[in-house]
Amino acid sequence: MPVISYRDAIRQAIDEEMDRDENVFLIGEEVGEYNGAYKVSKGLLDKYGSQRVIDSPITEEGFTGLGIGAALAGLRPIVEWMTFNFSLQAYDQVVNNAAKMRHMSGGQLKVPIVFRGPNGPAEFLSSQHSQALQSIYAHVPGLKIVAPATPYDAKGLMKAAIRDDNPVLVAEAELMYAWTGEVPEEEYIIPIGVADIKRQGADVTVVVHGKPLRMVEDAAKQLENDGVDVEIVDMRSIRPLDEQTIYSSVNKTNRCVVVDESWPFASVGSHVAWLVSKNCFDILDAPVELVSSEDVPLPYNHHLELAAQPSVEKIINAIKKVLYI
Amino acid sequence: MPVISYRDAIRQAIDEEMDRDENVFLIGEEVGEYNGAYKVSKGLLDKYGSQRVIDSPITEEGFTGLGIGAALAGLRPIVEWMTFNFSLQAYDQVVNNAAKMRHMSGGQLKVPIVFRGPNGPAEFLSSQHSQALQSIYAHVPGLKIVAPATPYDAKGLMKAAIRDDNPVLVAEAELMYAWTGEVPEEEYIIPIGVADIKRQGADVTVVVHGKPLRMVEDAAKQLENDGVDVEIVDMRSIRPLDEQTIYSSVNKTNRCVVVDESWPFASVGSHVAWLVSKNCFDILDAPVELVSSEDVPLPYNHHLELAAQPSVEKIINAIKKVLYI
Amino acid sequence: MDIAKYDKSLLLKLLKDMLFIRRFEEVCGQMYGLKKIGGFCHLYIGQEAVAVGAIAALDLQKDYALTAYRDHGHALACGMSADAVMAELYGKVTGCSRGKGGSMHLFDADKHMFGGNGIVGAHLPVATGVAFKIRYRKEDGVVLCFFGDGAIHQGTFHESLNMAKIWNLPVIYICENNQYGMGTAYQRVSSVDDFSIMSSAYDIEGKQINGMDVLVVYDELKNAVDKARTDHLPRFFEIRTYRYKGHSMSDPAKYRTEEELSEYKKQDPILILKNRLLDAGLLSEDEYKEMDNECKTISKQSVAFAEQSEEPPIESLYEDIYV
Amino acid sequence: MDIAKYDKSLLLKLLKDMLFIRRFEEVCGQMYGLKKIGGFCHLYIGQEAVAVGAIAALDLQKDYALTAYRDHGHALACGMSADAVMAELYGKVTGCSRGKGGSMHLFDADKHMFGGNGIVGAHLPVATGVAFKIRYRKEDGVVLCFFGDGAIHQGTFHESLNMAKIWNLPVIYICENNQYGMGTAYQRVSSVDDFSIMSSAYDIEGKQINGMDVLVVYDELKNAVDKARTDHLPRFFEIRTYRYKGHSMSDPAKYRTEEELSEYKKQDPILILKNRLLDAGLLSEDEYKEMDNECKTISKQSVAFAEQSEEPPIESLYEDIYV
Ligand SMILES: Cc1ncc(C[n+]2csc(CCOP(=O)(O)OP(=O)(O)O)c2C)c(N)n1
Ligand SMILES: Cc1ncc(C[n+]2csc(CCOP(=O)(O)OP(=O)(O)O)c2C)c(N)n1
Ligand SMILES: [Mg+2]
Ligand SMILES: [Mg+2]
Repeated sequence: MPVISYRDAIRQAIDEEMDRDENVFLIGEEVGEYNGAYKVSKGLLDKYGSQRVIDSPITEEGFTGLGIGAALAGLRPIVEWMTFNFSLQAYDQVVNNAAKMRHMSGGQLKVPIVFRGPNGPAEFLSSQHSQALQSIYAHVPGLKIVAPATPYDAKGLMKAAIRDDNPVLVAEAELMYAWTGEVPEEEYIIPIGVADIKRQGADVTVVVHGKPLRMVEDAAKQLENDGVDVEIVDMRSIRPLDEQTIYSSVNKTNRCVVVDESWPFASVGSHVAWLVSKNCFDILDAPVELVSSEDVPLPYNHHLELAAQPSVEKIINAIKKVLYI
Repeated sequence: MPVISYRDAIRQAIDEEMDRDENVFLIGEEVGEYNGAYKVSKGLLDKYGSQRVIDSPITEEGFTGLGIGAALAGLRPIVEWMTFNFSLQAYDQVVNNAAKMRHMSGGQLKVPIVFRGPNGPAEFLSSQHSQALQSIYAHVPGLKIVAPATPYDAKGLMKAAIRDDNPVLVAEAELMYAWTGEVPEEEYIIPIGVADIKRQGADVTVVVHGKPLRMVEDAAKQLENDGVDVEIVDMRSIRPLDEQTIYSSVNKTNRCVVVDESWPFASVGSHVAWLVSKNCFDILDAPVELVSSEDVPLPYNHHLELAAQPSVEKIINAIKKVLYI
Repeated sequence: MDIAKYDKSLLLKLLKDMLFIRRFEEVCGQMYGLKKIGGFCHLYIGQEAVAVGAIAALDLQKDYALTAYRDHGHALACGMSADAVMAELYGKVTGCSRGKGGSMHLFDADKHMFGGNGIVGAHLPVATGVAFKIRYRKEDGVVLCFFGDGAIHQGTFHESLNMAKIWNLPVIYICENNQYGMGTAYQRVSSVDDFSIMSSAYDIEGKQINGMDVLVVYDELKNAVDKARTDHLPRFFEIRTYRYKGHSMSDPAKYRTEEELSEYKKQDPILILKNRLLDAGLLSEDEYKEMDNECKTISKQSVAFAEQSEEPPIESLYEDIYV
Repeated sequence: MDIAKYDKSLLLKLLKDMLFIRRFEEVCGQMYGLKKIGGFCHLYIGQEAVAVGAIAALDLQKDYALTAYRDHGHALACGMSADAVMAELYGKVTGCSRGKGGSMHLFDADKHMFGGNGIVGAHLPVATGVAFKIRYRKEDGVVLCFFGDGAIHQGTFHESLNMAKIWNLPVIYICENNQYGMGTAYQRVSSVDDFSIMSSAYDIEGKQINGMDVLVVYDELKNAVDKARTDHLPRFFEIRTYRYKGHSMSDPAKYRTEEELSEYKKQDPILILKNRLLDAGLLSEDEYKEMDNECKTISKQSVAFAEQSEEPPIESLYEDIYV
């Protein structure tokens, strides 16, 4: 199977869907002539022209809302946010329009739109540019949100997102774009709402989504030496959430650690930790632990920013804690 | 002690603080000549003049940001959002500026500002106008957020919020404005971050904040007949959260129900439910239950909107569930 | 105003549409008073000429209309039925939005009425996006985007007009200046008195017109819509109008004088057109009465329809969210 | 340009401030290349006349400056030390923002430099609020709010100018049109070529000026600031300028031609002023060399300072968040 980057996997998905359906178009800052701030859309302007790959002014609220209108009217926009940080300016459009138009119209309208871009911290960017914002979107019914962590998942979920008739957010990450992995040449779609066991294990379940997956995999490898057999559940989709796969795993391992790079309070991570606490109450051998970012704005200084985020060490410690070792 | 409305309690707090400190001013839509969309600011324009009670154009992002700038420069703005629903247009200003200015400046600046207004559903307003949005603000370090549920708490916390040197959100509610309660004539301040036991009880702890407190009180009263003795912990402050008071109560009762009128996913409610699950793991006799709104946009139809929200019945059922009765 | 150039049928339609909105909303107000309807209910009475005149210029097979929460008039002018609208105000399952949306969220996808939006200014980019679809598909439709004098200060106005201009989108932005945003006289919150100059910042044609005269509105919009069909360019109108009632049902409207209100009532859009038709012999008092009775009857019938309709079933709580 | 009317000391200060920014940023670029500095680093090289000329018109005891993420020039022009800025770029605890903010977030509360903001357009309302405080306290200060050609399409521009006008706030909005927002030539995303007309929508004076000539910038801003001190009114400038480097360190700037770049380099703001001073006999080549060496030395010393400074302690993670 070809090994490609996460960046290329996303581009392939967009490319194939634009090829398949001429209602699909891409809009955002620098997506066209500049080939994308992170080069995700490289070559798409050349291939599809400026009618379908549209460089936008810096007006997040405006072009996000424009995408919603185009979707209501029958197109299938892919809106690129240069990063999720900037989407806060468009938050009203996403929450009050994209998530609610179908509802408020009694099911007459639908909003087939994808909002995508890098989410979460990169490096040396300080607090305005380093936010993992999935929780504020996952909170809102009417939206779907996925956070693929491998090229394979990225391509399959991106295609599913584009074909979905609902607003779907795809949370990527700057630091993941260069990650590589196997991606088949044949077409495939990963259904939204299905978790994936990234590693089978017997002793403890780690539930994770997005970028921290690699850290969890590293932690699992290191713990092999201690004879600890970690099962990794990659949520992949945050909303809808595949609760069953998580519970099945915890029913097997009786222990659970949730890893989420966002802030802890009212987060996806603490929500999943509560779901497991409640629904596996009788079989849990230890409290569910959460490894999140520290509850602070992310500083610029590199040591501090690393210290603030989940790490292999923190994950190992949490796993050991639930194993009482 | 005088019995006054929640609305009047808030107005008194603002009035007294404006009187005490001329740096305090009020800005928002209709706060002046109209005396407030919900009449919270009634009479303040007459008393303090249009320099300090300022009617704003409908530009939430703009006047919220203006407040932040004024706070950085030394004033103490009170920004009224006509409702929290409209604050989504200002979300970037709150998250990227108010919550981060102190941090990004290495502690040089401070942002003594209050954002306040009604939060959560009222009646017959459909989904854009009926959102309980505390979770998306509570998620963000750098902010504080309180949700007083009685006139006494409203006044004491509002005064604390105005005197606080950090950005503080005060989540009120349309339907609470007419609620009445005792408020002393002497000045008092309620420190932010201190929960309050609204009812002592031995059998089960119900943790709540804001408007659903009344339902919880009703539920507790009804359950007296069943011989169930409910302890009610009113969080009052969401961030910072008085975890200790919650844990002490649960350590006594061994059972916990959390009530939160926001959507369940990644919410204040599910966060608190996880905290209790984890930190009271050894002594919990039942899984922590969460009574939230249903995971849907709130419909206009009154039966549906009531069915979607927490109710006395749902709270009673959850309490019975954790008591296995 | 020479009305000879208009088809009689058009003139009668404009009159009837306005009258119908007026009568329908009077009934809305009554039912609100009887607590049959709750929540926010923003009446359009006084402003009828704007929606009616502008939407009459559309071909709703290919054109679209979007507006804010004061949307009863636009919904009816788009041809939505009194029954569907009244049932929606009642929150019944037979309402246009199945009782999910209410007064502020009237929709009819087939009639290209895309709402009804409760967030001031939030539908401007959305309307711009609908126009984007028209250009993308190389159609010749046009979008009308109505909003208030209060909404014009929102950043979305600025962002939308710029996008519409740089991408040549056939959207006509219509600021219905009814003089007040809730209790705020527009002059108190605006840098300029004449909004029509605001579009020059985007090199978009702007024009101020009298919204109490339905024929002025119709002529101007017809002309603009026809042009936009072929040149695909955005346009901007400030239409001066006035609302007779409070901002919503709970507003006693103390911020304005009785004189101001009665001044405007003298130039009532229905009265003006009616008198013109009477003068021109195109209408008799009896015919008007009949028309009026018909409007009243349909409005009343819509109440009966709404009252007899079912509440949406509780299960529907989980419907209409995802496809 | 007759330079006789200026104080020699002012002319030399303007020259030195520009030269200093240039040399300092050249060192920033080198250190970035050596991976001593990471993340986004947006150099101001080419645009020095704007910050230097405008900020020279201020009295930073009572006036304020706010800008976006391309803020090294403004920070230095406000009198912040090279050490504090370089240490911040290094993320050291001795940096102006204690290593928390980095390149995009330079602050000096005492010098009234209120950032440094990474979100395009987000500081416009904030700057407007600082001006609000000035009016509230009846002071005679003025706020300069710098932003890019890319930022002008943000709704915050529209909302801010309207508020500044209706409340008479002494804030001068300065659009530094360096022709590109990242890789986007401003004409591609703007309805108008001449931004200065955009303020007319708010009845605010607008003017386009040449930002490659520091004396033009100084004269215009001095005049505007002086007027704003007494009339307390907002103003708007589009200042035409050019950045020589890429948008950030990772941008090869392929979207423009070598010719365009070298055309601008011919009107280099430092060169222009230097030659004027040489011509007028106010400066000798030797004196210039000396000035240049001093700028280089201080810049280099700032590197040493930054390198020798401590990393912030891990505990400081929890500091500087709440008071
Ligand atoms: C973003 C936002 N802010 C505030 C409100 C509350 N609100 C509803 S209507 C209104 C006044 C709008 O006035 P205008 O645009 O002139 O429309 P009109 O009511 O006159 O039709 C306000 C402030 C809202 N719905 N949305
Ligand atoms: C709201 C927002 N959107 C996007 C970005 C990413 N971004 C950073 S700089 C920039 C270009 C800004 O151009 P301009 O305003 O002309 O300033 P210049 O870089 O030329 O100084 C963009 C799109 C951002 N920081 N904030
Ligand atoms: Mg109005
Ligand atoms: Mg630029």
